Amino acid sequence: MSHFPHPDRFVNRHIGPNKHDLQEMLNFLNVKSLDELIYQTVPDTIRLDKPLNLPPAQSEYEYLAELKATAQLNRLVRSYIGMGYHGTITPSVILRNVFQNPGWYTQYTPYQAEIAQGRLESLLNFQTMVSDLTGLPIANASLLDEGTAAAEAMHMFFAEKNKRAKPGEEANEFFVADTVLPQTLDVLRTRALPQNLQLVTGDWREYVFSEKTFGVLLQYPDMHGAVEDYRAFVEKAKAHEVYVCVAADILSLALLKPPGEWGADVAVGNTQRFGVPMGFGGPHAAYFATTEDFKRQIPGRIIGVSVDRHGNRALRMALQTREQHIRREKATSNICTAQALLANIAAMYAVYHGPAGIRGIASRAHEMAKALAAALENAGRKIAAKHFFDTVRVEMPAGELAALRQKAEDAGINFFYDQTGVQINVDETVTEHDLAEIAGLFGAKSVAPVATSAVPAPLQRDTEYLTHPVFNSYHTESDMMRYIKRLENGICRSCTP
Amino acid sequence: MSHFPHPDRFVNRHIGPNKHDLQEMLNFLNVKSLDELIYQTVPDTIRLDKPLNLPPAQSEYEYLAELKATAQLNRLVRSYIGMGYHGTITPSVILRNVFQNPGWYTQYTPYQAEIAQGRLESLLNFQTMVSDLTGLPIANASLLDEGTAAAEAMHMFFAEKNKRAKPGEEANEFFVADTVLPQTLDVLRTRALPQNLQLVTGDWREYVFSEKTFGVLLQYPDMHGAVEDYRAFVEKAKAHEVYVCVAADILSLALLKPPGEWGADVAVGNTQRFGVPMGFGGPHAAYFATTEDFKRQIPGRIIGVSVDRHGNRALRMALQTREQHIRREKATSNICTAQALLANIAAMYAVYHGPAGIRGIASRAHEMAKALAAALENAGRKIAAKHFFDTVRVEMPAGELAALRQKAEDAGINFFYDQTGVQINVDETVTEHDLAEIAGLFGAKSVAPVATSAVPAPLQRDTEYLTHPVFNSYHTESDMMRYIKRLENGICRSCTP
Amino acid sequence: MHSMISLGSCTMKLNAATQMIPVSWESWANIHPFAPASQTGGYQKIIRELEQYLCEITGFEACSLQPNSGAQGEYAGLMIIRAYHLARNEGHRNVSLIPSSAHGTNPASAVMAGMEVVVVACDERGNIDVADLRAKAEQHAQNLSCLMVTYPSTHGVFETSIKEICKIIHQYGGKVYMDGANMNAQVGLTSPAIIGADVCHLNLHKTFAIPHGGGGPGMGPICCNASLAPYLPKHVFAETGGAQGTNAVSAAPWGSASILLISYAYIKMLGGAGVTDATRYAILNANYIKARLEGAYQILYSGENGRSAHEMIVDLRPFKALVGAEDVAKRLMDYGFHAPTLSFPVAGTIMIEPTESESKAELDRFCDALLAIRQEIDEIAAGTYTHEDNVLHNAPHTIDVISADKWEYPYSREKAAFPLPYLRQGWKFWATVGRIDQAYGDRNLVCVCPPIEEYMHS
Amino acid sequence: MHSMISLGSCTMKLNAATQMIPVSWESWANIHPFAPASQTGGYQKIIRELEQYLCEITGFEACSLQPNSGAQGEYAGLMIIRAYHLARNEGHRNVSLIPSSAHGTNPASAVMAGMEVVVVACDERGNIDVADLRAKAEQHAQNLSCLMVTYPSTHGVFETSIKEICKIIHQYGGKVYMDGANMNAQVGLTSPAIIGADVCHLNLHKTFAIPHGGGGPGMGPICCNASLAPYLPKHVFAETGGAQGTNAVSAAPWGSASILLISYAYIKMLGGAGVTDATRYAILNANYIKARLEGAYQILYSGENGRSAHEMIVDLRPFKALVGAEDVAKRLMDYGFHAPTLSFPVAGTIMIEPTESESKAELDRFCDALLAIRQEIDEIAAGTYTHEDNVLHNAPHTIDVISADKWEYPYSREKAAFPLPYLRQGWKFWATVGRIDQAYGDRNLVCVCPPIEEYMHS
Ligand SMILES: Cc1ncc(COP(=O)(O)O)c(C=O)c1O
Ligand SMILES: Cc1ncc(COP(=O)(O)O)c(C=O)c1O
Repeated sequence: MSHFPHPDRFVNRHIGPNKHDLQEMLNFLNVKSLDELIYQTVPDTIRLDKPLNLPPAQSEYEYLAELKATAQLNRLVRSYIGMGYHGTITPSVILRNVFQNPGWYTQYTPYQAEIAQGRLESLLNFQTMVSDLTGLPIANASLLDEGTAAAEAMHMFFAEKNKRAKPGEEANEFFVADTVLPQTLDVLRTRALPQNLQLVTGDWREYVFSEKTFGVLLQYPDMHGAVEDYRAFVEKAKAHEVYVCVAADILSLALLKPPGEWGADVAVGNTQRFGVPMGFGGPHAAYFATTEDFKRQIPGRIIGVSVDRHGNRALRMALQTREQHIRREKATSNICTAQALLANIAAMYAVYHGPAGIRGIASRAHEMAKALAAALENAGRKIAAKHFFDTVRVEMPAGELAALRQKAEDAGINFFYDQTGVQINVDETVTEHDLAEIAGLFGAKSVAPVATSAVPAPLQRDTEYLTHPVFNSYHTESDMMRYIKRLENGICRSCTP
Repeated sequence: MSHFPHPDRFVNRHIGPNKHDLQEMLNFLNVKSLDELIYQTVPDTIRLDKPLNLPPAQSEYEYLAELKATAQLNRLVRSYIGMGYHGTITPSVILRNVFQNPGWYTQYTPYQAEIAQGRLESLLNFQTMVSDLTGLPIANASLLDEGTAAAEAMHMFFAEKNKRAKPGEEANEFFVADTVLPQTLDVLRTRALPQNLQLVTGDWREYVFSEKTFGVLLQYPDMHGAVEDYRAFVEKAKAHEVYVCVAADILSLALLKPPGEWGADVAVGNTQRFGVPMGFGGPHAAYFATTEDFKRQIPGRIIGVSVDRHGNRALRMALQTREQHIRREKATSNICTAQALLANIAAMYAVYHGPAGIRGIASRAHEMAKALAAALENAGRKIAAKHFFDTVRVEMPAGELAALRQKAEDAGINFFYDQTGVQINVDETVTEHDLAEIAGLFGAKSVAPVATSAVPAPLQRDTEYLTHPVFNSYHTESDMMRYIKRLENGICRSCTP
Repeated sequence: MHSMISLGSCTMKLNAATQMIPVSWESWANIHPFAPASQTGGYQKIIRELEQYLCEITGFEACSLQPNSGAQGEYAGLMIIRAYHLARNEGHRNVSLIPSSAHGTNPASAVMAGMEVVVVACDERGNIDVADLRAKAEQHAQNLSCLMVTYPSTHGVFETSIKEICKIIHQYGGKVYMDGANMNAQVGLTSPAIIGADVCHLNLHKTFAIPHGGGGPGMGPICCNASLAPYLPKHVFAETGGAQGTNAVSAAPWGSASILLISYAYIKMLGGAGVTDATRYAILNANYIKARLEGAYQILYSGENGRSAHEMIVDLRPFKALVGAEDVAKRLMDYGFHAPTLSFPVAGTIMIEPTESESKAELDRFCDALLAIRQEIDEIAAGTYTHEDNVLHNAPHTIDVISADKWEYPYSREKAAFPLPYLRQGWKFWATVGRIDQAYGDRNLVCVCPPIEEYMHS
Repeated sequence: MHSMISLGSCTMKLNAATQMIPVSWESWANIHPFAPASQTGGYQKIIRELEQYLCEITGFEACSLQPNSGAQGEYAGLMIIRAYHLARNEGHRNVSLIPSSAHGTNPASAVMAGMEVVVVACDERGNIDVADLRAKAEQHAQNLSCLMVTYPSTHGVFETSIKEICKIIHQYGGKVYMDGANMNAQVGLTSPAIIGADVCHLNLHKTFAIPHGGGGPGMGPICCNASLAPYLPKHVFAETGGAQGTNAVSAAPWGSASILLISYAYIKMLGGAGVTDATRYAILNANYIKARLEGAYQILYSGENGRSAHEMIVDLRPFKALVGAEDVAKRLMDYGFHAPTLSFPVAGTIMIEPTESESKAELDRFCDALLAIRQEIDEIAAGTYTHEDNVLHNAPHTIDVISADKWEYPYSREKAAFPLPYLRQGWKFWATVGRIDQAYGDRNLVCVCPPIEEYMHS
């Protein structure tokens, strides 16, 4: 394959010094060859004695051509799986100017705040967005995923609860509702093990708080899409001095009474559906919000507001020394790299849509889910939950499920299945045409709007969010693009518009 | 389709004022409604009395989804058609940071030079690149396409030749070799008509210069890929005081003796194959280069070097008044909008590859074409030309041609066909695998390198090009990206690196 | 793109990312213009539909997507008028009437199309002098080929006499060519067909969202009525154009086909009501600016009810003794704005076209800047600063000037660089060189990168 | 990205556009992590191949792509060591030896994995004190779980004793966890397996070209030898991990799968020779900077032949009485550079890692800046400027400062903003705020956008 090599080789684009540079540098270093320098540098006892066995280098053009073929091996279907990951529309202005812009994606952690005010402002927007939607006053600048965010909450609770406990006498039981996302539970199992935390899972309605209980985790809406009223449960937890973490779907909080308003100490979740593609698992930004009490225990990075030497407001990563010199023996969290770029995209999504837009997107999902549920019910299907946000669960016998699954997958449609039912998540990308197609699979006919809400009155949100001007100023593409560019150029006036 | 409208409507992204703005503005204008303002503005005699009959608005998401389906109606095949349009590789760093970057594409014509130095530098690079490759000292900042560029040359020649001619006594014959690209000839026919220019086409070897001849147009390499030695012909033209325009393939000039070195007064051509996708016809930047004699007659925009009030070197559009106040009755050209963005991409391609890279790309095409020609010849095919650059023409009877065409198109391969032959253009994107596939279609076996050049010695280029530091400094992606960004930010130090 | 670019006659509206993105999809980008039609179904569909939309918008019958710029569109349009007359054995009709306010490309295109240009006067309100038009049309009745007219006029006015004007031309056997540069004031409210034109070009890079690319690409398709449709340009390698079509005006059959996607997206995503709203808001925005500037500046020309169309001319000639229009343009850079169109169509003026894509906040910032500049002019008038040494004359102020250790100006650095508070909120940009000497550059024309040695001395 | 970001330990190498572009292709972007395997053949192929490449590069047997960051990789690695000991009924082994120079995440991860951290000293040359290591290993022999070691060390040195170190650990029944943050000095020249480690993480966002995104995303896959492979983490919804694998460490089976494409492209486009060259040039660039700075600055620690690995620590403590390391970092902004890593792993120093992607011209500009700063320090030493009022102490100098009418500093504006000529050639950037008060912010922790009223007063 090398009779006619293209002169453009990636290695020459990637590596800075050219031949001429190399010679000058070697002269300066007083060595004859790069090999000589390497021999002086890498101890001979550990030198690799054969070349790496990797495929031959491809040109950029060849690589892209081959990858195109590989991409064909993925089958793009309509996904209604949900379970923490949702179809979403990345606004093109954000896609092009943030996600695909090296001015946003190459940057390092903003340790040098004086030249990173723009990106810091965007992360502050993320924190404000999370805080508003969860109803909790403090939020961090992202964590790695919902599962690990829940684990961070568990450990933070454990440490706080047992601050003054003697070794061996700690309260070490953590209750996880059996309606928490399975992948979250999986991560919690791993993370509970080393510290000997006892994970108890089960029906939250039946959980009996003990002396040993230090915390609980609930999913809202739960993994089956049901919107449960946890308020009495949380009160009971409070009474037992047990901390409560709620894993909440960020979009649902536009319609649902947020965890912060019914006593949660921590809310965690994924912000993926705020404009970040699913990407077969990531990257996406998880959020972590909490109360003033945990202000200084919050894991991960936090952007804070300070002043510069001229007395002007200026943003920075707060509590930085905590990260760079994580207190070694006492550490509860090891988070450094998190999901800044994705947090920025999610924040930009909120800036772009604003409170009315976010509410509109959430309402539409809810309306469509209700309509679908009604249509399926009319067709004789058993809908699992009366109260839901955007996910409809249909109880079905295993045999029927298998047939449905076959039919659906043939039609290029993914649902979520378990032993006893199937779940359909209605996200922002779903169209009326999609709904009809889904209904058809279940033998249902027309899908029509339903007037009443499927959220019970006491759980309907009645507080505002995203009221800060930054979420209410850049709703045209021109304004949005310019805002993104100003931030890219390092400009921030402490988040005044 | 509107039970569940998505709240995000493009019209609200496109239009600046929101409802609140609107009200304030109407108040300020002292009108009750936007309709009232429109009634005050648009005379009632001309008002459209019914709404436009256009399809209903789609959301951005719906539009992209539908366009994806429409795109499937185009069939992507391997194209070896050539004829002025070629496969090319747009370097990803240029694609992402220029072609897909609003910082480059939204800008207007750089009339306000003080804030456009970066883009002006890039256009100056384009001019230098064209000048270097064509061997002519002056180049403009692009024209619309090769066909109209040739027409501009024709008119410029006509005006110059007949500067002092009495009306009715002008020399008005323009000779166009019958090996000029058909679409160029087509445009020339249109453009010759109104001024009563006589187009004569035929074999350039047989053309007899007359009193009336004011100019000629040659194609280099010609439309069949042949590299002809026009030197004697051009000398004859000179002797008859006839101006010569050469339409030249920009890439070929990396290997061929450039028109400027054998007497051309103007060279024109397409720079598409310097990294600009074919796009079913455009946009691409045509070039126009000429001698000092035509410096002030050159059509289109020219970037020039001047000084600012502090005495620093600064770039600007030269001879601007000429454009803004095109001398009405005497105008020979009406060019305003040209192809700046594409000229910038082509210039960046040259900056990125540098002289060695450009030569390498040209050589590779030449080597592959030679190898292919040899393979086909070995298989008993009749190769039309002994001397060629990157295009192989095979003479074949019409019947065989039809069969070949069928077979090729079934295999997803496009060649150029006419009554008596088929042409295969080898561009930058062609791989060894492609060559083998082509050879196979002709019943030829292996394709192997051929030592001797298919360019005759006297037409081989022996002069340097792209020697300016700007073409020799940014060959790594980091350096290139930063250069692009510096220019985007308006920075130029008069093209010193 | 960092702030409004209010170039009159240029329509710098939003170029939405969604419109731009598909242009780089390989299924659009990598298609050869002469590929067999069987392989280009996607393009054929887009082209067919876009032609239809543009016909609906102009009120015409047929469309050619071949011309690559507005000026090419003019040329193409005139060529089909020429063909029309020829076909009727009136090939002698070669006089093109052009109002004195026309863009330079109009007469240039007319000359290229072999026409004789006869200039029609404008009256003191900036409108075409109908009497002069009638006189010239009558005078050249035998040879009248066409009128070229921009509508709304390059003065930013919907001339009420337009229908009469077109009638006069038709009466004398001429055709009306409408320059569509100002189409952004028409879409959905009126149309070239309604006003009485026979053919027009559309600058897709103005009205239909194709970005300007720093001076291209553009697209200047033409639409025409049934009388001219047979003459639309053909192409050697493709099925396109009218039955008796002229030869091609561009190398490729559908011009710069790939960027048609942008205009196509624009229309598909706005729909009929949306493109009409775009026009309505473009007019709103222009009149808002006009209202805000009135008092401080004189606005040249307006419609019968005192409204401008989608753009307006701000007269700076009253300040001639103090500053030139160029000074204002350069000073706007210090305020973080690209200057409006300078000295077109009237020398000594700036022409402002905000487009519908700008929000009120942005319009206000811009007006604030122009009003502040008016005060700076007053300071010169008041003698606070001399004619030769003031913020306008010395604009733009570069970083080098502002950060120099020696400050030699009678005003403060702050006044020079940050005259309004918003500039400290992310809107400041810097000219990288000072005011450029235009004459020097034209006298010493250097248009390739000078050899490196030259820089040693600079 | 406008200039070199020489962050030691962070490997800010080129993120090539070709590597980035496919991440937004819908066929990669729009796949649900729990989609049936039959629909994800493309991802499966990439994952399989990338795992293989990373194994080849590390010399290990198996790989898990689950961890989403380096720190997560550490945790995952320690958890499989934990599982290994457990499986051998040695669950009591819970002591993790960690050199004093380790990154903070190392002990934090160890604690999270339920281990007791025992710190091992470094000698005066910055290397692990082998005697201390042996003593600690022996002392904790019963409970020794592992050593966590960064190689080359966080001091930027290829410690020659590394094999011996690993042998000692193995001898006492421990495993060696290698922190792969500095892998860019190893690829193709040596490997974690060769030095004697049992498991390591790789920061794909360092060595393998994933951009840092302003603090994420990242990917921290782990590779390990056959002894540990059975314990690699599993996932509830996918086939992955070892036969006796632990529960998941991330929510998704292959972490942030879509950005694996970036590292995959990096390896595919460089090939074996290319990735090795990357390492060689990374070492060249570092040593070139070192050589240029020597004389002006003391470089802390180096290898036996006086060479550093791919990064080096510049000691600023000798100037402590005059300026702090932070002053140098902030002053570099005035010179158009992002500061190197500050005070890690040694307080009062900066750590420079140029990577292979920087050309000599860029390295020279950077060295010029640091050498110029050294002269500025000397001016303080010489008493030309006071300790409280000098270019370093007042850095960074904002546009507001530079353009202020009042200039209150003992040096010139030019010296403050344009200390070297290259800054006038497009390399200048501006800090938008002055030096930030860290203590104030931590005392008054506000971490949501303050309500708008607050800004009224500021
Ligand atoms: C009124 C008018 N006509 C014609 C043109 C020429 O259009 P183009 O630049 O697309 O050739 C312009 C350009 O600004 C214009 O303003
Ligand atoms: C030596 C070392 N180990 C571990 C880490 C943590 O990696 P990450 O930020 O990916 O979690 C870092 C980060 O800089 C590091 O330098």
